[in-house]
Amino acid sequence: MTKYSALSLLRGAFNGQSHWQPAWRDPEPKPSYDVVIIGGGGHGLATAFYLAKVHGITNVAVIEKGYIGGGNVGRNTTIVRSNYRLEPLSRFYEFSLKLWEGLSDDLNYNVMFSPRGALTLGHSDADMIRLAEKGDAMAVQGIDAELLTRDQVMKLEPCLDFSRQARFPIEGAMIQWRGGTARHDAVAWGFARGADSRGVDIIQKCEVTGMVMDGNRVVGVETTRGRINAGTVAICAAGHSGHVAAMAGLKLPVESQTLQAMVTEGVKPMVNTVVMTQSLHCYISQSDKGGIVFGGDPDNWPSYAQRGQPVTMELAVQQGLALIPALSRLRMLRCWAGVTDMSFDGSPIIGTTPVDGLWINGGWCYGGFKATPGSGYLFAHSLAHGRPHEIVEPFSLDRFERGSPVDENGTGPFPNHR
Amino acid sequence: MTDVTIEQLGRAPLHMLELWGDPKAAAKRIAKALGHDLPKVGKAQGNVLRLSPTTWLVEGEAAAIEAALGDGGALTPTGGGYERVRLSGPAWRSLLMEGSLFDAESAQFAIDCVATTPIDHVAVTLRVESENACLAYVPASHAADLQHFWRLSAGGLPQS
Amino acid sequence: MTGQINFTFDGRALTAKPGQTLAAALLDNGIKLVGRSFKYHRPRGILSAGIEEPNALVTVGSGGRTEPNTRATDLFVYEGLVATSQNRWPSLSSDLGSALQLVSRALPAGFYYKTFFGPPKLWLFYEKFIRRAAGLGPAPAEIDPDRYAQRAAFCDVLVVGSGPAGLIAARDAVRAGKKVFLVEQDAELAPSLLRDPQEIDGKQGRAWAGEIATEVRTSGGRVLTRTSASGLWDDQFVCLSEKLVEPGQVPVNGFTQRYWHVRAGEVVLATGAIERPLTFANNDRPGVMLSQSVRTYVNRFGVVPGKRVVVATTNDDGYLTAKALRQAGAEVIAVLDSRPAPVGGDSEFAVFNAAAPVTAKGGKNGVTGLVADVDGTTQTFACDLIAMSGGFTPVVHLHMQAGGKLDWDEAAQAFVPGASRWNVRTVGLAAQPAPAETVGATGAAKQAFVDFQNDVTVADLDLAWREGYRSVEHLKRYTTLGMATDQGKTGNMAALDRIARREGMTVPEAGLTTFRPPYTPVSMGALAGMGTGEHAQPTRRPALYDLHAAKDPIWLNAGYWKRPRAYPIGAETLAQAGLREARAVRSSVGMCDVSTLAKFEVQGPDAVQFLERVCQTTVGKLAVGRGRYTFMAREDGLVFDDGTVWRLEENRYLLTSSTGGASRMATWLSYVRNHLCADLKVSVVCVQEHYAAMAVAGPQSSAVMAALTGEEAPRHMSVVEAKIAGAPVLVMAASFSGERAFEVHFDASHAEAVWRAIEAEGCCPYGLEAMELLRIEKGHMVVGTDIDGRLTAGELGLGKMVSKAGTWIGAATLQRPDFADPLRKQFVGLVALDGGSIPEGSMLVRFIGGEAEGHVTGSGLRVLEGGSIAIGHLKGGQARHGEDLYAWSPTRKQKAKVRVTSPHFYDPAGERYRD
Amino acid sequence: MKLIPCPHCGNRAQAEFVYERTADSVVPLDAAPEVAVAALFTRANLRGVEEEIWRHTYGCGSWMLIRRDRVSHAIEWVKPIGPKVLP
Repeated sequence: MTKYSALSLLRGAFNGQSHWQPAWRDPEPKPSYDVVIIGGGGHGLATAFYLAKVHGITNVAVIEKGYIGGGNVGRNTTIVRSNYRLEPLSRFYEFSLKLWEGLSDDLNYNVMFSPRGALTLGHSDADMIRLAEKGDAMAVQGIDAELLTRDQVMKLEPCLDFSRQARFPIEGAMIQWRGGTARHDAVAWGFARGADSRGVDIIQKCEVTGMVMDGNRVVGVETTRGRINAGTVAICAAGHSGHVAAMAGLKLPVESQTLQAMVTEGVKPMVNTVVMTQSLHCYISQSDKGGIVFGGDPDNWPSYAQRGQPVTMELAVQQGLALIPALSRLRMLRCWAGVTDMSFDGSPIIGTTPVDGLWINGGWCYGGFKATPGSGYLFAHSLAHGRPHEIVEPFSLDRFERGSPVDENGTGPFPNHR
Repeated sequence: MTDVTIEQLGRAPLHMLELWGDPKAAAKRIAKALGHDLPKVGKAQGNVLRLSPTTWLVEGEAAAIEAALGDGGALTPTGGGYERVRLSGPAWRSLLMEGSLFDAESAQFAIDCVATTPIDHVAVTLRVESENACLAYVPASHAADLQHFWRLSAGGLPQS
Repeated sequence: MTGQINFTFDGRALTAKPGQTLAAALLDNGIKLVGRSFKYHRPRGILSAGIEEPNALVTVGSGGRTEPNTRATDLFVYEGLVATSQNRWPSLSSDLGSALQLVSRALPAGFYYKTFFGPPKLWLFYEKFIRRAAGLGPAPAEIDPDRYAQRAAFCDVLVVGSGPAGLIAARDAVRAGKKVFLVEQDAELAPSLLRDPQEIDGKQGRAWAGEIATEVRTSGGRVLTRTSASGLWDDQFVCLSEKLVEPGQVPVNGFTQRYWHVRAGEVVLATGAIERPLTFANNDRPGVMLSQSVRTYVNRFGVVPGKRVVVATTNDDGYLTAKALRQAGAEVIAVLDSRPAPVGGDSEFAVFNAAAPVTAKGGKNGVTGLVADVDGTTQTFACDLIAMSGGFTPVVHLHMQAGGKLDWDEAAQAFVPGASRWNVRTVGLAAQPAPAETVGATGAAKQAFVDFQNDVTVADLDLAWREGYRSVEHLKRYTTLGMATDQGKTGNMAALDRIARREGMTVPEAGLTTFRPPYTPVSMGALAGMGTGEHAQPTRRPALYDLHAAKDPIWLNAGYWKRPRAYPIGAETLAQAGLREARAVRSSVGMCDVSTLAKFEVQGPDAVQFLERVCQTTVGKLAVGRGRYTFMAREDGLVFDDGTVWRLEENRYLLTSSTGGASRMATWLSYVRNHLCADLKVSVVCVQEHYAAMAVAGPQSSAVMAALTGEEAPRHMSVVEAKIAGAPVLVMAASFSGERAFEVHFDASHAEAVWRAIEAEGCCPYGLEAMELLRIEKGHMVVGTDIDGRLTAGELGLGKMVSKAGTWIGAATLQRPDFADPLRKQFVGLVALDGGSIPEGSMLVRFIGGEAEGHVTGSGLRVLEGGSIAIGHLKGGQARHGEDLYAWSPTRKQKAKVRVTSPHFYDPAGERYRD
Repeated sequence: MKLIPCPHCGNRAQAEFVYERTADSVVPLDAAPEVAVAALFTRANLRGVEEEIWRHTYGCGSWMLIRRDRVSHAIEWVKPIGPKVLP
């Protein structure tokens, strides 16, 4: 693996950048692995990386039906934060956020984690109390959260509409300064390069078509490139978790829905932080290339189409313009959609399944991207030790039948009632 | 130039008629009292508008229906909840295309047709009164906003 | 067309001829340098004459009409147009950013992934500079003064593109009796006939086009110019963005654009094909242009962009351009044709076969020459314009958005539409592009551009491939190919061609990226439509809105509703007014608008059966004229709403629930009625807006009600019919404040009369602020904070009221084992021990620094005697009364020592409810 | 955005409708706990055809069963749900 550095780039200036090697190999699948990870997205690659790096488990294959990073890790709004109200969630996402802070160095791949602040606007006194509640819940655990007055928000983010006639007047905000954005593709590529260099086989264009069972134990997978035996099979296919789990006869508390995002043409710096709000369903940030990145609600109907509905997008733009009226004359350059696992309490599912040897990591709803390193680390830890890491215990698959949902919004089992 | 007039008529006595169980017998009695059948889905007749498979909106006097209803269903007063807004003039259909996804310009949306559809985020029930006018039943709380929207939009309709 | 149009570019006053685009006018004025590229700040001119333009981006307009990144080729000059070049400092001609070209060798594709390591703060520091250098136009800062209409339309056939193929499709459809929409992104119909005039059906082409347009219009269809079909979704749902005026121009009637939502029976795509550049060194220099575009400037806009021209082509189109240039008086130095043998007899030009451009010479003010490879030998031509044609890429974006497939057309070296989904078909050049060869990249790879706007070179593609980014999506994302504002319209095919040649693959094997909407960028304002500013979302006004407004209250946005929060007198603050109003309720009588409550009339012989499914309490035991508090569980057994239920008649009930949960409750009741109780004889009607409602509360409320109605006030939890000011009302004796109180419900048509009558009895109007104080002191819960969708009835302290029959929905799932855990959160009261106030939303901890065991859901004070109290959720709280904790808010740096108590602080025995 | 054929109103834009849940996740009244929990918390979530409950919420308000492909969005059929109705 050629080490990435400024010096090496400079060297390239004199050799036509000819010294760079492939970031990952393109191996043929071996007949058997200790761990087979289904899904070459952020979570699958991160799991493989940490299995190899932390636990020395390198006889691992990541099986990807298309190309790595082609799913939700490359289709999100790149927001990273740990500002959750419920303790199991903030604890988990904070663990992840800490990994983000050292990730570029860990991977020797600049994932451009940019902690420019995750700003949640409050539009009423009631909003401000809910934000304080969330902030207090975080701060009690030692997670950074700060309440901002209207004037402070005005200084920080002057592009917002501070007029009193605004439909969503700004009363203040809660900010998590350590939150921000990262370069989504780089996350997948960085983990892939890191895992590959430690011996993990990343097998692209290889679709899992079935599980090989021995009684109630999974012992391998059938793929479009033949059978691959496995000591442990780990599903990291959020968006398609249900589809993959069904191969082992499982039904999950998950529905796949389309979540859209969009980006405008690039302009010079305008939005400084990641802007979210307590009352609206839209989140806005500006990419390094200058595009204003927008996200909104999911389409609220099950779909595997990776194609969002125009009206959903228009609603998100309406809300965005209500917050930043000057966006009106910018143009939407591109919109895209991902298929998300909407779980039945809004929280992820990580842990064992009723099938021996089969583990699951899914149900990420909106929260998959920021979870990537934490999810990979803790899932790898769980796989390596044969039992769920304490931080992910609350996210076990059986919590629904036990009656212990982790319901951040208190909206109950139906994702589309959220 | 504006080819459509937006006129708030105010509230009127309205009742929601809902039939339950097997609705045929009650419908027959009501038809006798009204002098016509209860309108089919998507239609209005006289002062009765069909809103949904099981419900009708009765504008004005509902005593005759109440008397005929028996235990076949219920009448519930709802008139306090709606503003009635009349859109009239040659461009009323064109105006209804603004902020909407419903084909008000269709020839099939003819006199005495009824449809409920969202306009500028508000579900509005429309009844075609004539080729020159349409009556909108607007949830009262949204009425001011929606009329503001209609007035602005009326100034920017495309040439036909 | 006569007269001149005045405009400015970078402050320079210039004139244009009517009908000219900004690009045409700039060329006409001899201006070649128009912009700077994104990454290396290379000087750029005008490549094309259409929406595919990657280089000539300008900012137009001023103030709130400032529009950055506007393509000069897609902007028709209007009087007073102000255009400014972008991404340069201090000026277009001497741009300091162009120094980046010197170090470009150290900045290959994806260089940023390989450097800038260190802590995130450090990256944040680098990023500041990267961001300033990146971005294109300036960030707009002002509010857009103009409006954007959004409009639905329905048609039988939507034809996208008004070239000959589109016009023929439109004509045929009209003649078959169809309603047709014909849309054209240009300002003129059939713009290709302006470039290449021809006769069709024995008529002059333009006249022929005009006749068809008239036919479409007179048959009930529409013809829209300056309209781009940006996206195509399920069942032929097409979004069109129509420019009513040009970008930055002041509109006539306030509307600048119209965004159409069109539902078409069939979509005909006559979208044509976009000419491809050739890939050679310095192919991005000002003065290197697409061949067809050159012809457009010459024939349509009357502008000859060069005097000495080299035409480089892989197909027949270059010859048409050469002819047009010669006719316009330019000198055609050479025609370089990639094909080995002459095509069709003697040419009138100096044609070089098996020839391809290698390196353009010249700088920011235009090319001065071209080094070419002519059948293996190098030749140099002096010229000031290079017109190139690398073949044609059909515009298949909408076809692909519609889930279509692509086929490979070997003769045209292009993807053409294959099978399509829904009712979509493609006609004309988009389906059958002209034949062309491809020649691959020539010249220095580092200077041969495939994506002009994002500065992606052949060397970048090669590097990405070498590093393993081989899926075309990886290649795209790693190099940023095709991700600029032109969305790769000109460059993507050249990139695929490069990969295919390098690896000995076919282009289809190299792959294809996804086509995402929109086809051309769409104004955010158009997407938002009329929903901007204070109308960004609907505002719901309660029936009594005007009466409140007359008192100039402090308003509260509660969801869509506008509700009075307090009615301050003089200089009172919100808190002062709220406390005064609350004290009026405790000591005499107050009145409050509670019209927004959700209300449902439930009628029929099976009404009780229905209600006992929805409500967790019993309902059947209520006598006529009586009511009770009730609450509802979701299917997962957790409480999600509460309210009251009243038996008005034998088979007629009124159910109330929370304002915020109104639409959720309406849906839920309808669900239960239609899916679970379809056989019941029951009618459930939402009467939320029909009934306006006033709460009249306080020790004197009975007297007030008696005076108003002329009858004795009903006893607590009874309901009577009465009249106030002549209007029929329901008087329900119910209390949310802890005082003897009534809710008066009445037809909202009578809102004003009833309000005035009640007010005339001396009631003090109170708002939501006072209501909060009163209900917290009484320990009444509200939906959203206390009833937060996470607790069971038992945990909320309602266990005793739950119907033992267990017919209510949610009973079964509540038997899940973890709900038996005594350490789940429970509803409690909290009393401050140290005199301070209890911060709302704060965490309940045993010691400062300890872990949160609960939180404060609502905080207030004893209305009459003072002293802070609060309510909250606490782990195992019902067994912890008497325990001392801290309510700790680290974000507000506040804390209060509190004792856990019952939440019923005020009149726990309920004696004040009785007269 | 799809056209959905409401059994009562005919073709209307999808934006007028709200998806509720899959047909197999209706929890019958008085269901045993395991039945209720299974209905509420497990889904086939097929990458293919499923039967779903929708409501014409912003139109006539009626409920319907829609058999639909979740990849192509193609609707196979729509059936009304609820009490008996008059034509």
